[in-house]
Amino acid sequence: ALHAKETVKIVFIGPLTGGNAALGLGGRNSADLAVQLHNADAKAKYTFDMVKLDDQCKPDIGVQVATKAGADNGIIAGVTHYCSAVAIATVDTYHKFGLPVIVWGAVLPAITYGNDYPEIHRVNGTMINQNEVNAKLVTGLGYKTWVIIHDTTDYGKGHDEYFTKFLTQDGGKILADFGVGADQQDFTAILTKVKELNPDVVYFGGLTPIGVRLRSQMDKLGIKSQFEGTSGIVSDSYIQALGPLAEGTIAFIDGAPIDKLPGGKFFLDQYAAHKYGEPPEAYGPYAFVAANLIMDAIEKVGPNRKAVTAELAKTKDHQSIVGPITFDAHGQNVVPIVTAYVVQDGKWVVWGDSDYAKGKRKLAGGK
Amino acid sequence: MRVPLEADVRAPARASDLPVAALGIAAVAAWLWAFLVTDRVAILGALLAVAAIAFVLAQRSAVAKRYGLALARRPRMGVAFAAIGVLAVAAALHDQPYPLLMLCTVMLFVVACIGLDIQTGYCGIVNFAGAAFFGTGAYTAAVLAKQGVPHLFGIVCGAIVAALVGSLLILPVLRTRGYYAALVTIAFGILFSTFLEVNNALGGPQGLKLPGIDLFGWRFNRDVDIGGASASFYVNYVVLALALALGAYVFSRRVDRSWIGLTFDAVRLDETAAAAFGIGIARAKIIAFTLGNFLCGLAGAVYAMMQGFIAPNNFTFGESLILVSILILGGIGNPLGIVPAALIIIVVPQKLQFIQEYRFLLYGILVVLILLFRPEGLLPRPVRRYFPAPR
Amino acid sequence: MSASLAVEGLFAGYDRADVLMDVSIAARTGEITCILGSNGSGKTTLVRSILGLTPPRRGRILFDDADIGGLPTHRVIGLGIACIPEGRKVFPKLTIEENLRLGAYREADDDTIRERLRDVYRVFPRLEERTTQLAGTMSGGEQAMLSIGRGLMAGPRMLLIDEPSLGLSPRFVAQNFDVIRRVNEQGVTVLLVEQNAHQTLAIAHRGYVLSQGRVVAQGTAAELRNNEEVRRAYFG
Amino acid sequence: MDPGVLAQYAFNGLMLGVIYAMVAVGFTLFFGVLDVIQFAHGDVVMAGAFVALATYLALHGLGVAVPGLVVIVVACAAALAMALLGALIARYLVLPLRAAPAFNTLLITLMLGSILRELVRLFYPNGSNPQPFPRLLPTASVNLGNFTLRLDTTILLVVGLATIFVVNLVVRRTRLGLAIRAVAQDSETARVMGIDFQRIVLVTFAIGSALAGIAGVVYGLYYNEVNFDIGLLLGVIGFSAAVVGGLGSIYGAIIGGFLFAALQTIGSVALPVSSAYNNVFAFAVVIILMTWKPTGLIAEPTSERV
Amino acid sequence: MTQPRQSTASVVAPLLACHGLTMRFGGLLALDALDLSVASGEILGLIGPNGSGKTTFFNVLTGLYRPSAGRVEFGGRDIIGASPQQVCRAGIARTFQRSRLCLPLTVFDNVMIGNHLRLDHRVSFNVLRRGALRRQYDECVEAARSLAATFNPRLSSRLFEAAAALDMIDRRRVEICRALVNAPRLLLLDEPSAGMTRGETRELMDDILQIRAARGELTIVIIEHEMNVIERMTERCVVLNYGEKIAEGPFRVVASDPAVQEAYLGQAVAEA
Ligand SMILES: Nc1ncnc2c1ncn2[C@@H]1O[C@H](COP(=O)(O)OP(=O)(O)OP(=O)(O)O)[C@@H](O)[C@H]1O
Ligand SMILES: Nc1ncnc2c1ncn2[C@@H]1O[C@H](COP(=O)(O)OP(=O)(O)OP(=O)(O)O)[C@@H](O)[C@H]1O
Ligand SMILES: [Mg+2]
Ligand SMILES: [Mg+2]
Repeated sequence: ALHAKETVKIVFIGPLTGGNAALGLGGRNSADLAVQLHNADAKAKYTFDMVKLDDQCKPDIGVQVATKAGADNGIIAGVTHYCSAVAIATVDTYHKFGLPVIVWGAVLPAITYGNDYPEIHRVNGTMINQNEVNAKLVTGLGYKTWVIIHDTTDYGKGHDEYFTKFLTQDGGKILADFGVGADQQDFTAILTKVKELNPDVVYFGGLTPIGVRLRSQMDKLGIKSQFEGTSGIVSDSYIQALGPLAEGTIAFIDGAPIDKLPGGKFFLDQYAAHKYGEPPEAYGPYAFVAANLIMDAIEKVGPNRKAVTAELAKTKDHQSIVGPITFDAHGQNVVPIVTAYVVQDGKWVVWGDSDYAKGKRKLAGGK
Repeated sequence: MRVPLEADVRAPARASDLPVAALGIAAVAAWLWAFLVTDRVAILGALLAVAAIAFVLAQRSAVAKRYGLALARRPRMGVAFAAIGVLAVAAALHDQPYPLLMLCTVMLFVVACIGLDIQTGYCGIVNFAGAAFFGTGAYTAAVLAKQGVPHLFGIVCGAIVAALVGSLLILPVLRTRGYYAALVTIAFGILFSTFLEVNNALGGPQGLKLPGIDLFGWRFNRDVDIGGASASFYVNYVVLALALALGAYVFSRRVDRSWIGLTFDAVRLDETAAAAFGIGIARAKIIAFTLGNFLCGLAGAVYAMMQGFIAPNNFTFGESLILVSILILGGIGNPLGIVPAALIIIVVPQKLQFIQEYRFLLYGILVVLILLFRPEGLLPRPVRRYFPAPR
Repeated sequence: MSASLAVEGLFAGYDRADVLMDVSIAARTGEITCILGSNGSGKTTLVRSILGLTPPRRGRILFDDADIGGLPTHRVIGLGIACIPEGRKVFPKLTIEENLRLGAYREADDDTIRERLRDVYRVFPRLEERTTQLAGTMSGGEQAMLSIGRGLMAGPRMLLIDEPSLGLSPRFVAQNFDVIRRVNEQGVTVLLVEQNAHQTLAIAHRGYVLSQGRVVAQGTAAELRNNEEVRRAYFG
Repeated sequence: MDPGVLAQYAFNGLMLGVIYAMVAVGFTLFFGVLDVIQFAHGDVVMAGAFVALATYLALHGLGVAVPGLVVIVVACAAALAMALLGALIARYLVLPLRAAPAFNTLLITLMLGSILRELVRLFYPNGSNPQPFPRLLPTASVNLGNFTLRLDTTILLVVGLATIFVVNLVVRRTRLGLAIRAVAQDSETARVMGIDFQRIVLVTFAIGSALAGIAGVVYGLYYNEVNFDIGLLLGVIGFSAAVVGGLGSIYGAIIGGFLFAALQTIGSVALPVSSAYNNVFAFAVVIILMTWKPTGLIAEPTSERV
Repeated sequence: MTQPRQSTASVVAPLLACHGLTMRFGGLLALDALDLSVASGEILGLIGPNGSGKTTFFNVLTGLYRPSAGRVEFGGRDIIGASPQQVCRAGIARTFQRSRLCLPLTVFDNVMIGNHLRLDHRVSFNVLRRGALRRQYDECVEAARSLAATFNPRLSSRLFEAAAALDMIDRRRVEICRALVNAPRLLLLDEPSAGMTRGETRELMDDILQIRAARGELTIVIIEHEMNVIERMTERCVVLNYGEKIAEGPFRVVASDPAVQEAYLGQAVAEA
C-alpha cells in the first residue's frame, strides 16, 4: 500500500493476571496474532490497533474495563471475556454503549440467551452441548456409575447442572456430587470418599489447575476410575503437569478439532512463529476467530459500531479454524460440532482417531 | 503533613483563609481531573511525580502549612470546597463515563473504609471482613430491589442488615483482641463468600443482576440533560457517592472529635485503665463495630446498584484485604488519608492496564515503595482537636 | 579487670532538641560515680547515650580509652558494660530465671552462670522463692529486685545503674546500696544515677549534678554533700 | 465406617496437618520475634517449591540422577534460598517498618506476596500454568484393606514432623530461643542485655522461611504439582492455625495446623450437603473456638498486671 | 512539717470496710484474710515490704481482680464482684503504680478519661448536638485547666500537648488529675512519689492536700515507700506483710514496732 491506511481500534478483554491468567494470556496472544496477520495483509483497508485490558476475572473490574472500552468511541468492537461471571456482568454495559462484542471463552448460556442485546455474540459453545455429547459418549462406553466433582464457580456449577441432567437422561447413575473451592489444594478427603464409593467414572467440571490436582491425588490414593473433564482442562498444561498420569483422560470441547480444519495448522504454525511466551490454550483459537470476525466485519462495513453489530448478526456458515460459525438470534454460535478428546501418548487426540476408540487401548475403570 | 500545632489552630480564622483554601482545592481538583482522564504513560508518571513532590513540599513548606491551617480552622469550608471540587471534576468529565465510574468507585470505597477506620483506627477492632459487610449491603439491596422495594429504603436496609449481621460476631469480637480478633473476622469473611458461592438461594456463583437506582422517580441509569448538554448517567452516582462520602467523613470526624472518640481511644490504648474510670468497654466496641459495618453496608448497597451486577467473588477475602490496604496506606485513624490511598489502590492498577500482565507486579512494587518512604501511611493521625477555632 | 569511662563534650537528644549539652564526666576505674539531678535533667539520656541507645550527636565516649560513641548497643555491652535500666524493664512474659539468664546472655559458661544465679538468689531470696513466676506478674518492688539481679548476672567490668531503688521498700533500699558497694568493692566501676542523694553520696566516691542537660556541679562525694545548691535541692 | 477408610482419612489429614503446621510455625516465629504478621509467608512456601523445582530441572539437565542425592540437594537449595529470602524480607521490609503500627507490616508483606506470585507467574517458564513436580521418593505402597500406605507419603510425614521438631528444639533449648522471646517483648532492653537485635531478627526470619522452603518441597513431593497461586490460601490457613493454636507458642502452631486439617477433613467427609461447605464449616468452628478461647488453644499465661 | 490532721470521722461508720479479704494467685497468698477499714475523710497510709499485697489490695478494691474470699463494703454497699466500672461509679478513683497514661493522647484527653462518668456519651448528642457538646467541652477545659494549674501552672498551659511529651513528674501529676477530676469519694494513690526527688515529692503532696482542702471530704489511701510522705500525710497506717496486717496505728507508733522494723524498715528508719 502506498498511502497510509486508517487505523481502527478494537479491544481484547480477558484475565491477564491472577489464577486464570494462563487462559487469558493464551486468548490475548491469539487475538493479537489475528491482528498482526491482518495488518500484514496488504489488501486490507484498515490497520487494526488492539487495546488489551485485564478484567482479573472479577465482575466489578470487568464492568470497569467494559465501561472504559465502551465509552471510548474510537473502539469499534471487542473480543471479550473468558470468565462467565465477568461476561454476564458486563452485557448491560456493552448494550448501553452499543459496543458489539464477541465472547471468546465464557460458557455460561445466559450470556447470550439471558438477554436480547444485539451487541453480544459468542463464538464458543455454551456448556450445554458439550455435556449432552459427553453423557451420550460415556454411557455408550458402558460405564454405569459416576462421581461428579466440580468447582463452585459459575463454570463448575453450570457443568455440574447440565451434565447431571443429560447423564440421568442417558441412564447413568450419580453416586455423589462434590463442590470444591476454586483455590483448594487438598482433595484427599473427598477422594477417599470417592474411593469408597468406587465409581466407574470421576467427572470433573472445572479448570486445569484443579483438574491436575484431582487427577494426581486420585493416583496417590489408588483410585482406578476413569477420569473425564470439561473444556476447562483441554490444555497442554494439563498434560504437561501430569505427565503419564494424563493418559486416558477424556474431555470435550464445543467446536471442531482445530488441527483438522483448514487454517488450523496455519494458526498453530503462525502462533509458534510469533514466539509468544505462553501457549494458546484451549480457547485461544476462539479469540483468534472472534478477532477475525470483527476485523472482517469492519473491513466490510467500516468502523461503525452499529454497522458492525448489524454485520455480525448476518454471520452464517463462516468458515473458521474452529468450524463454521453461525450466529442465532441471540448472537450465539450454533455450534454444530462437539469434539471429544482423549489424552494419548502425551497429546490430546480426537476421540474417534484414538487407539481407545479403536479398541487398541483400554480406558480405566475396567471398561 | 505536619500536625498543626494547637496554638496555630486555635488562632482565629483569617480572612485570607478562604482564597488560600480555594486555591488549594482548585489545584487538587485539577490534578484529580488529569489523573482520571489520562491514558498516557508519560502523563501518568508526571502526575504521580507531581503528587509526590507536592506531598514532600507539603511537609516542609510554609505555604502548605498555611493551607492546612486554613482548612483546619474552617472545617465546614473545607467540606464545602471539597464538594465543589469534586463536582467541578465531574462536570469537566460529564461525557466520559469511565473516569466518572472510577470516581464513584473511589468515593464508595472511601465510605466503606471510613467505616473500617472507626472500628480499627479509633476503637482498635481489626476488621478483615470488610468485604463481607460490604457484600451484605450489596446483596440486601439486590434482594430488596428484586422485591420491588423502594430503592432508598433498600439501600438503608442494606446498611442496617450489615450492622445486624455484624452483631453475630459481637461476642467473639468482644472477647478477642489484636490478631485473635483479626482471625475471627478473617474466618467470617471467608465463610461469608464461600457461603454465597455454594448456596444457590442468592444466585450462587453466577451472582445477581440489579436495576439502577431509582430515587422518587429519578432514574440514575439514564443519561442526564443539563442545559442541552448530555451528561453520562454516572453523574447521578457521583452526586450520590459524593454526598455519602462527605457525610461519612463529617460523621467520622464528629465521632472522633467528641467524647465518643475519646472513649474509643481509651479502649484502644488501655482497656484496664479505661475500665477503672468507668468506661464501658463492651459498649464502646459495639458502637464502633456497628457504626463501621453500617457504613460498609451502605457503601456496598450503592456500589451494587451502580454496578448493576454482583457476584460472590466481588466480596472475598481478597477484597477485604483491599479495604484494609486502603486503610493502612492512608494512615490508620485518619479519614482524610483514605482518599489518596483509595486513589492509589483502586485507580492506579487500572491506570497500569497498558502494561497488561505486568501491572500487578509494578503496582505491588509501588505500594511497597510508598510504605518504605512513609511507614506510618500517607497521612498519619493528627492529635485530636474537638473544635476548630472560634470564629 | 576494672575499667574507666569518660564522656567528653557530649550532645545528645531526641527528635529536635538536644537534651544533653556539652556534658563531660568521668567514671574512674574502680570507683562509684554518681549522677544527681532533678527530673528531666537528662540523666537517663546520658546512660542511653553511653549504651548507644540514643547515639551521641557530638562529643566522645571513651571506655578504657577506646571511643565507643555510636557503637551498636550489643557491642557496647560486649565490652563488659552492663546496665540496670530505668523503670526496671523486666521481660514480662519470661520467668524470673529466664530474665536472670538473659542478664548473662554474653556469658557462655554454664557453671559461671549457675554460680552467679546463686549469688543473686542469696541477695534476693524473694527471687529464689519464685523462679518460675512470670516477671510481669511480680509486684513493682519485686521487679526492681529482678532488674538489679539481672544486672549483676552479667558479671561486668562496669555497671550503669539508673534509679535502682525506685519502688523498693526502705529495707531493700538500704540493702540495695549495700549490694552496689559490695559489687564495687569487687572491682566493678559503677556509674550510679539516683534520686536518693543521701544514701547515694554515702557510698559514692565522686559525683556530678546535672541540671537541664548540663553539668552544674561536680566533685568528690564530700564536696557535693557540702555544696549549697545540692543541699537545697536534695536534702531540704 | 470401614476402619481402612478411616485410617486413610486420618493419614491424609495428618499429612495435610504437617504442611499447615510447618507454615504456622513460621508465623509463630515471626510473631514471636517482632510481633508482626508476615503475610507473604504462604508465597514463600510457593517460592520454595519453585526453587526446588528449578534446582531439580537443573540437576536433571546436568545428568545427576542419584535419587536420594537429588532429593537432598533440592530440599537444601529450597531451604537455603528461602532462608536468604526471609532474611532479606526482614532486613528490607519488616525492620524499616518497626516504628510504624504493626498492621503496616501486614500491608507491605501482603504486597510482597503478590509481587512474589507475579514474579513466578511472569518469569518462570510457563509460570501461569500448574507445573509438574517430580516424584523423587520411592513410591512403594502397602494395601491394608481400604488403606493405602505409601512409602513416599510416610517419608514426607516423618520429615515434616522432624523439621518442626528440630526448629522447636532450637527455639526452646538454645540461647537463641530465649533471645527471640526477649527481643519480641522489649527489643531495647534485649539490646541492653547484649543481644544483637538485628541478627536475631534476621536469623529468626531465616529459620522460619527455611522451614517454609522445606514445606514447599514437601508440598511439591506430596501433590506432585505446584502452582504460582497456592500461597495465599496456604498463608491464610497457616496464619489461622497459628492464631487458633495461640500465637507465640510453637506447640500452639502445631496443634492449630493439625486442627485445621482435621476440620477440613471432617468437613469434607461428614457434611451431608456438599463438601463445598467444608471451609464454611472449618471457619465457623474457628470462630466458635476463638469465642471460647480468646487467646488460642494454648493460651499465653497472663503476664500483664496492674 | 504539717501536723497530721485530726480525724473527726473515726467514730462514724467507716467509708470502706474489708473483712477477711483474701486473694490467691495459684499457690500464692497475696492477701491473707485482711481486715481493714477506712474512715470517711481520713488519709490512710498503706505500707509494707515489696510484694506484701498492697497493690493487689487496690486491684481487688477496684474490681480488676476478684478476691478468693472476703467482703468489701464501700459507703455501706457491698462492692465485691462489682465491675471496675461499677466501682468507679460508686466513687473510687485510683492511680496506678506503673503509669498508665494514654501517651499518644493529649493531657486534656487523659484527664477527660477520668471524667468519663460526667460526660454525655450518647451518639446522638456527640454527633448531632455540636453546640451543646461545645458548651460541655468548654466547661471541661476550664475544669481541667484549673485542676492542672493547682499542680503546676506550666502543666495547664500544656493541656493540648500529647502526654508523651511530658516528663515523668508531670505525667504523674496528670495521672492524679485524672483520678481527681471526677471528684471521687475515695482516692487510691499507688506510690505517687516514686522516682521523684524529695523536693518534688513535697510539692506534689502539698498540691494533693491543697485540693483536698478545697474539695473537702476526700478520703485517701496512699501506698508509699517514702517514709517522709507517710509521716507527713497520714494520720494512720496499716502495715502489710505477706498479705497480712502486721501493725496498724499512727506512723510513729507503727514505726517503732519491732516486727515492722524487721520486715519493712530495716535500719533506714532512723533516717526518716
Ligand atoms: N524518648 C524521648 N523522646 C523525646 N524526649 C524525651 C524522650 N525521653 C526523654 N525525653 C526528654 O528528655 C529530657 C531528659 O530526660 P531524661 O529521661 O534523660 O531525664 P532524667 O534526668 O533521667 O529524669 P528522671 O529523673 O525523670 O529519670 C526530658 O525533658 C524528657 O522529656
Ligand atoms: N497476677 C498475678 N499473678 C501471680 N502473682 C501475682 C499477681 N499479682 C501479684 N502477684 C504476687 O502477689 C504478691 C503481692 O503483689 P503486690 O503487687 O500486691 O505487692 P505490693 O505490696 O504492691 O509490692 P510493691 O511494694 O513491690 O509494689 C507479689 O508477690 C506478687 O508477685
Ligand atoms: Mg531517668
Ligand atoms: Mg505495689
